[in-house]
Amino acid sequence: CSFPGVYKINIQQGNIITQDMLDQLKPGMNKRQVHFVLGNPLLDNVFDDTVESYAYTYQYAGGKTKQQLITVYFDEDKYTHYTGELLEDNPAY
Amino acid sequence: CASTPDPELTEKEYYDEAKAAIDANNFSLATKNLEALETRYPFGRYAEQAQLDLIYARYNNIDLEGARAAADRFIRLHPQSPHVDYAYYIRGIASYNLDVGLASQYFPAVDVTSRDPGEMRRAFDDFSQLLTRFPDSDYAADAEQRMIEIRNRLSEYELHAARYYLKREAYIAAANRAAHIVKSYPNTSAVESALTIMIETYRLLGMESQADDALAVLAANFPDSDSFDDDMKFKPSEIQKQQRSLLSVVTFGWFE
Amino acid sequence: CSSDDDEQEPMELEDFDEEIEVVKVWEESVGDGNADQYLKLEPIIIGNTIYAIDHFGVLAAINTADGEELWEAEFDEPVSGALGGDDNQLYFATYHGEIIAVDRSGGMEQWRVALTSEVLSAPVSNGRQVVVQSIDGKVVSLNAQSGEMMWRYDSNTPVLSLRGTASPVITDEFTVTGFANGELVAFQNITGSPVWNAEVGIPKGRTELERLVDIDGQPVIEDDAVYTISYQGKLSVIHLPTGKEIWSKQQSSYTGVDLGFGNVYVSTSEGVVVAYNQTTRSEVWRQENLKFRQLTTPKAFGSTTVVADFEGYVHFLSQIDGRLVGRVHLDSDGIRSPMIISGDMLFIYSNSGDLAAYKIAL
Amino acid sequence: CGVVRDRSNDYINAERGDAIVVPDWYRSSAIESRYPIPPIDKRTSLPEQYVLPTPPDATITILTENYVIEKLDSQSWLLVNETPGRIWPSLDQFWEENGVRVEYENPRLGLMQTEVLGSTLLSKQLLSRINLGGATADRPLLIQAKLGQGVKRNTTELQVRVLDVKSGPQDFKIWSGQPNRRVAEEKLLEIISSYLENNQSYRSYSLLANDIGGTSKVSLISGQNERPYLKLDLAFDRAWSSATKGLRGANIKVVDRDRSGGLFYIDYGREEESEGWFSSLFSGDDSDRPEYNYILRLEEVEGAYRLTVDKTDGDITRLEEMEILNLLLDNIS
Amino acid sequence: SKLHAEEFEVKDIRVDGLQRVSAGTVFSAFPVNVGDEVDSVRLVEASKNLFKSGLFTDIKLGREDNDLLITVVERPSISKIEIDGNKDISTDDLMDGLKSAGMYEGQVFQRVTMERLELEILRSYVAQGRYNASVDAEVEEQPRNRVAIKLNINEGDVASIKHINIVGNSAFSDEELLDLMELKTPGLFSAFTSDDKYAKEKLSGDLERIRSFYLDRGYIKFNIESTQVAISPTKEDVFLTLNITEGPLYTIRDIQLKGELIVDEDEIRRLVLVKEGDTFSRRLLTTTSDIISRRLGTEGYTFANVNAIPEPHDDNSATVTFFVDPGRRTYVRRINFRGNVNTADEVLRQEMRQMEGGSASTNLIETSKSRLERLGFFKTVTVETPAVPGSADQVDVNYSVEEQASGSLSASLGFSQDSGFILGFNVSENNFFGTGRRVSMGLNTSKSVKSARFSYLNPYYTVDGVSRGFSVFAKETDFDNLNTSAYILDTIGGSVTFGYPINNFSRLNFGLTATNDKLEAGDESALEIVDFVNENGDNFDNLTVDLSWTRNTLNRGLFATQGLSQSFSTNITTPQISDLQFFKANYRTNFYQPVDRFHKWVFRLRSDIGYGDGYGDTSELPFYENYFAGGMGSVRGYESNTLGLKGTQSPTDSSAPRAFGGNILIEGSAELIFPIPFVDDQSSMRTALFFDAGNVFDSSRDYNPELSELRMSTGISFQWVTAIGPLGFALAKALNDQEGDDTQIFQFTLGQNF
Repeated sequence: CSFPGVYKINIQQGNIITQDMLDQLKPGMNKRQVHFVLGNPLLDNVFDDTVESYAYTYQYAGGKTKQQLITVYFDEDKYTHYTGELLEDNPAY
Repeated sequence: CASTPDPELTEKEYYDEAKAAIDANNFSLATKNLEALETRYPFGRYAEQAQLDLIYARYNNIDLEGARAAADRFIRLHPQSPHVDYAYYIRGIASYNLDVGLASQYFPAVDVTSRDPGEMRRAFDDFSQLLTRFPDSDYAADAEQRMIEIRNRLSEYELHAARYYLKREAYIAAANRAAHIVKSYPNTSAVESALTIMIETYRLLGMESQADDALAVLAANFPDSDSFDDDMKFKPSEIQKQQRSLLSVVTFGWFE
Repeated sequence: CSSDDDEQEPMELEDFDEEIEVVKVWEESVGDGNADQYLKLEPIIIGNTIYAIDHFGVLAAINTADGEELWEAEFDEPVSGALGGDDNQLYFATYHGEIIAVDRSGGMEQWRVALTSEVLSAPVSNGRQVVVQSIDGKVVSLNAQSGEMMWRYDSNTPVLSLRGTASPVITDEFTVTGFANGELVAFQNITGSPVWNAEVGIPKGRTELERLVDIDGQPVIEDDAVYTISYQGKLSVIHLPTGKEIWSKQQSSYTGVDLGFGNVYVSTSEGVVVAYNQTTRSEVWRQENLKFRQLTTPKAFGSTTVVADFEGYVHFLSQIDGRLVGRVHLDSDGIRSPMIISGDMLFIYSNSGDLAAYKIAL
Repeated sequence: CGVVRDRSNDYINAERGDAIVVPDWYRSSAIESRYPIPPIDKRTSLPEQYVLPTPPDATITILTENYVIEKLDSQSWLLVNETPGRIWPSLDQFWEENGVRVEYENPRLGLMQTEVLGSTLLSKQLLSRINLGGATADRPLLIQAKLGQGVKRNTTELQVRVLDVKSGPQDFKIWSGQPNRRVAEEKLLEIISSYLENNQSYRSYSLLANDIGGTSKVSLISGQNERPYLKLDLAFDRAWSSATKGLRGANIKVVDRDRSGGLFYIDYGREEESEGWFSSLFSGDDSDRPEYNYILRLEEVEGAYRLTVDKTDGDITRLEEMEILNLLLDNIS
Repeated sequence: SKLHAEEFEVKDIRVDGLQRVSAGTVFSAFPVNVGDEVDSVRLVEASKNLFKSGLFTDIKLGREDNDLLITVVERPSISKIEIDGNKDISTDDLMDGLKSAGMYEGQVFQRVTMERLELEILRSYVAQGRYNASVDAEVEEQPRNRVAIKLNINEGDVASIKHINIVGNSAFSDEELLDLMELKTPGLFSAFTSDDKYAKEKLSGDLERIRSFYLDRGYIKFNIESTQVAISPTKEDVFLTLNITEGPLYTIRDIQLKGELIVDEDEIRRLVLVKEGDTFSRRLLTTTSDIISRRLGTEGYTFANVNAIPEPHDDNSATVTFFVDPGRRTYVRRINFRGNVNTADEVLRQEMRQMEGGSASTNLIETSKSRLERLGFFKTVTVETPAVPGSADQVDVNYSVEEQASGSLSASLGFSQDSGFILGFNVSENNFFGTGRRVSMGLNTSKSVKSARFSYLNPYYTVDGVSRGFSVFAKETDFDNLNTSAYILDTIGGSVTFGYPINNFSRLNFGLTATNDKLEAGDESALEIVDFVNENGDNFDNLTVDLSWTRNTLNRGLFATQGLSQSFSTNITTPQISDLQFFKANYRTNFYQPVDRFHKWVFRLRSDIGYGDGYGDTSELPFYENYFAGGMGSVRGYESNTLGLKGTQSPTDSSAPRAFGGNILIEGSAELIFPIPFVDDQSSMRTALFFDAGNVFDSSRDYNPELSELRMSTGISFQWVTAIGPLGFALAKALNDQEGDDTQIFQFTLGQNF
């Protein structure tokens, strides 16, 4: 019989970014405007303020963790471009 | 029906009786006399000294809250007194010891840094006021040393949380706690481990440039850290995959 | 150890030498009177019939001369306002906030109208319209025949007021009534528009208690002057056509006033009966032996001034100097409803429903 | 066996980590210790076993009596258990009641010089009371009195000199260290001492005399013809951190600061516009309101630091300056 | 020395009249300095500033040539404050009120503040319906410019409500509406509850209740026209009249959803508690709004805001529109704990279901809170989620806990006739030194029992909550004086246990216990014992497998007031290895249902059913494994372990027959937990009325379970958790005790919480 295994909770971490958020980004925006669109980055960056990382991880029931990293680049507080691509779905819980 | 008040002594008599009680370590009697002196002669010549002694008497009478309140009062009433540094100091000491439980004081096995420091935070502020206003006070050195311990303890508390999240495999939470240590507790004992955690979690999250930054800072500040092997290559040590499968638990780890 | 000052203890009655002989002509029982409620269900005399109603809706018509009951009717209603009436109808109001009109010959219900709140005073009618005042400070005039609404007036009521409201007094042209905010207002009978508004009691003091200025007694009108009194306020005499104050005295009472022998009689909130001369406007006499006995409105009766108290004693005071000249006892449950005088007879309706008629033997 | 040990002294060996060095191409402004420990001047070694220090004994400053004449070889002075600010006006009163006019005064130095004695009946009596009357009445004499801060706090020392002078107008003589007529001077001290003792109810204070000796580290200077400022008798970083602390204590919003320029940009005294996300949504990003409306400047003048306040738009009124500086003074630590 | 109008330069400033206030204070509050050019206008301004300091009753300015003279009269300072005559408002509250207004010993006395305070105290009495209260203050001058203040309060008595009348109600009767109200006309219990005492706040509370009563039953247009409060001239009686208009009864025409739903519409529609045609009910609408916003909360929109707006139409039907505003998706920045001075941070953090740096979810935050409460280490747990300053989409989650003793420590030294000297040391701690691990150990020696045991359990061996523990025990019992049938049993053994969660509420546990039992039947042992020994011998080595399933949804670890906990456990000896083959199975439940909104009155149901039997070549359950019943924790009112059949006496045994237990246990109790009157902090106490029923049966002696055989009792129980452990008392009356039952009216235990 399928003996019930250890119940492990799902661990969700990081900003949930959607494609239409990314489409709203326009070069030249300042940090406040980027934060208004994408939300505040959850990952503090301590040493380098020219880049902000919007990481997202999701571990289902203690299993493998799927990850997504959107890195946003600034030049003198002006948004230039971003790198990284989105997972197909990024559930919140 | 008004109760008969005990006889009103002169200012000096109250003071002398209190002084004798303190010398005889009878602190409750001392407190009673000092409080009577203060209400009857609020502005007499002994008022300032009485309020100073009251702080000491209440503290030894195991009434730390009362000692703190008496110190506050002294600071408010005699800001210019040359002895006001004593009031700041004892106020700090009272807050410092308010929440110290029996266990954490006598059993070293109890890791006190993972418990809520409680009133110690307030002790830090009180000592800080003492040091800012009276850097030359003879209590400054002791206060400073306690502040260092409190600050280290606060940073260790953060480290506990960070390490839990590593075990929980919540790496962003762990990275943030570590970053918080580096940002807010830059000169404490937890910084080295915090940097290591940042390096390992950033690598895991694919944030190579941030990881390198943290590595550079670690190398700059802790060249002989044991995260470096002898040719300065970084060896991860903080993240250990915990064996979470049932089988491993039952078989004490022999089988995965 | 602060001693409680013995405020407001009713004074013991002292004996006195009787000077008049009071004769009870007849006594009938009409239902349970005010029952245990704090009500003032005053009877009404129309022609030579006296009508009385009790709290449970028992209405009786009795011949004033011999106390013979003409007819009796039962209404299953919590009556709270005293009887009002005119030539052909009687009116009374209930705790449910309804005013009910019944015909004067047999007590048949004619109409009933819902008002906005409880009514504790008697509606008054001049045959054409009925004016009734409810405790939320509203005055309503209804057509006497149909009960149809003619006009309505709202007064602002204070947060705290004394229990009880004044009943209006109606003349051909005006209706005048006092309110819980210490104001006396006169209305045009037909349109209901306020003609004037006199401040009898002005609230002063720090707490809601000290600011009570209710006018609870029915105003008395005598040749173009309205006599009224407020609690913790003034005894005021107002010129009816213009609303100007003719004269006033600092006084306090939660009952009404009466006129007689050229005097104005008042029983104050502390149970002192005071007489003021209408022309000289000065105090003529005061009777202080009945303090804190919760006295009713004094009535001028023959050569005496009559007042009743909470233990059911009826005291006859000489109109000349206020000395006690006579006393009878009716009902130990007390007398709170105002007494009525018709001809040489005095009619009293006690708290537990005894209706009695008295005469002074000459 | 170490399982049970009193740990209340372990704090002694907590060591203070040294500040993080960030390679220069990184930004380091994010690093700011939330628990800064102010520097101390007096470093004493700490005992192994901690003992709660007993309160300092301030009673030694309480004199047994309030008026004492002390002598040290030739010198003698009157020690009074009162501040100089109070004795100075009482001394004025004393001269007046003895018919002596004070010709010269220098409150800052605590020095008084009377006119030549003897011109009034009362002053003649005074002369005889210090047994200089009678035979020596003709020779012109005047008195100098010097007030100074006593050794102990809130006490005053008074010295007098009876000087022989030539007749005619007198100048303000320099105070001589040595007594002139010792016996008369000591007698005069006794007279003044008993005068002061039974005039205790006359409690008048002089502002000028109040400053004789001793000032505090942080004070608000508001001279009539110059802008008010907070005088911080401290080194720069102590002054900077006290200013920061003062602003935080007075919870004035610091929008930005420039440590090297010694500048604080503060937003003070304006109704807190609701800064919810609605307003940022509609009013675009740079809302019309400037972020700060006052600037505090910390600059070094003659060895001490001065904190002045200025308005961004329009010139600041004295009331605003006094209000902000007073608020800061109360909260500076 | 009149003040001349024109300007002059100040040479010195003199202050006269000072007694206590220091000259420095005057100089700093008088904004004029030596050397300033001043005129009368500037001086008046300056003296006004000095007056603002509130230290002086009078300030006069004078001038002696260029010296400015300030003559002040100081306000007296307060030497003593006395208050008497107050009963309803405590002296401390009054003192605090005075202190907050700046009136306390040593402070400057201001007459105007005194008058304001008199008024405030009077007003608070009037607000409590004490209409004829009076407050006056005596100020007595004292030497050294001090004043003593005596506050005489005459509270008078509280006006009682004589008459409450509601005018204008037709849909609901007066009684129904009056019943809702907290204010009542004097009733039987009014002396205690003083519900007949008029108070303004109570009235507004009542109005609100009546309003929601109507709005919850479809009367959208309900309105309270006016309320009258009247008092009798004697100021003893209060009369309340409420005038209301009910308006028509409304039903719901249709439901609309507006705004950004985040979740698809029909899932939200399923959450709506009302549908077309239902009578309008505000309560159902507000509850629906809560449910929807909580649903959005789980999606990470913790600042979601949903409200229902009814739109009445004239055909007595209303359209209800739910406006859904999700706000921004919020994240949790940090989770902070306050108050865990003794408990380690990890013990709390491992209960968290909400992660730092993750999307905030209201129900994860709530579940975490109830998991903390279920630990039983904390008296109170509160949580707040303040927004992080400076960021619109991040919150912190702050849990503040109040720790309580979570174990018991008892050392007993005693003497009883039948078991002689008793020496015992037992400690059990569920939160051993704040590490969250359960440790218990015990050493007990007495004539009849010598035992030692140690057990250790780590509930979080892995981060998911896989637990691991072990225990060792050795025990030598001489049963003859433990009011059970006489025999001697020596047991030694040890066990290892594991457990893991299978979902949010249930756990599976399994383990192995190895035991060695040695039996010695004395000549006074019951015949059953002798038979058993003859049949099976007297020395057994057993290896039992223990399996159990537990499910716990209680809302608190200690003194739960809601939820259900059940456990089904079996232990079976392994066939080949063990000498005896028997099994035991137990099913226990514990159900709590609060009666009132504040969980002060709680209904509790407890049941415990056990069955054990031999298998294979052991015919019956070994007698020493029998269940016993009776006493505290079982059927109160009967002496502990005395229920069920007695052992058949051996002919030589003269003493009374003793209980023998049985292999079938049926036991249960129903309790009504009630608040102790007059005690405010009841978080560590519990009183309850109980009804117990139960017995042990023995299939092997065909004493089979029958309802009539269940012994019953009722009574009152009191539990108190102290620092050294839980104390339990019970006063019980046995209802259907039969001949031979040993009943006990008063029973108590120390150190056993159940």
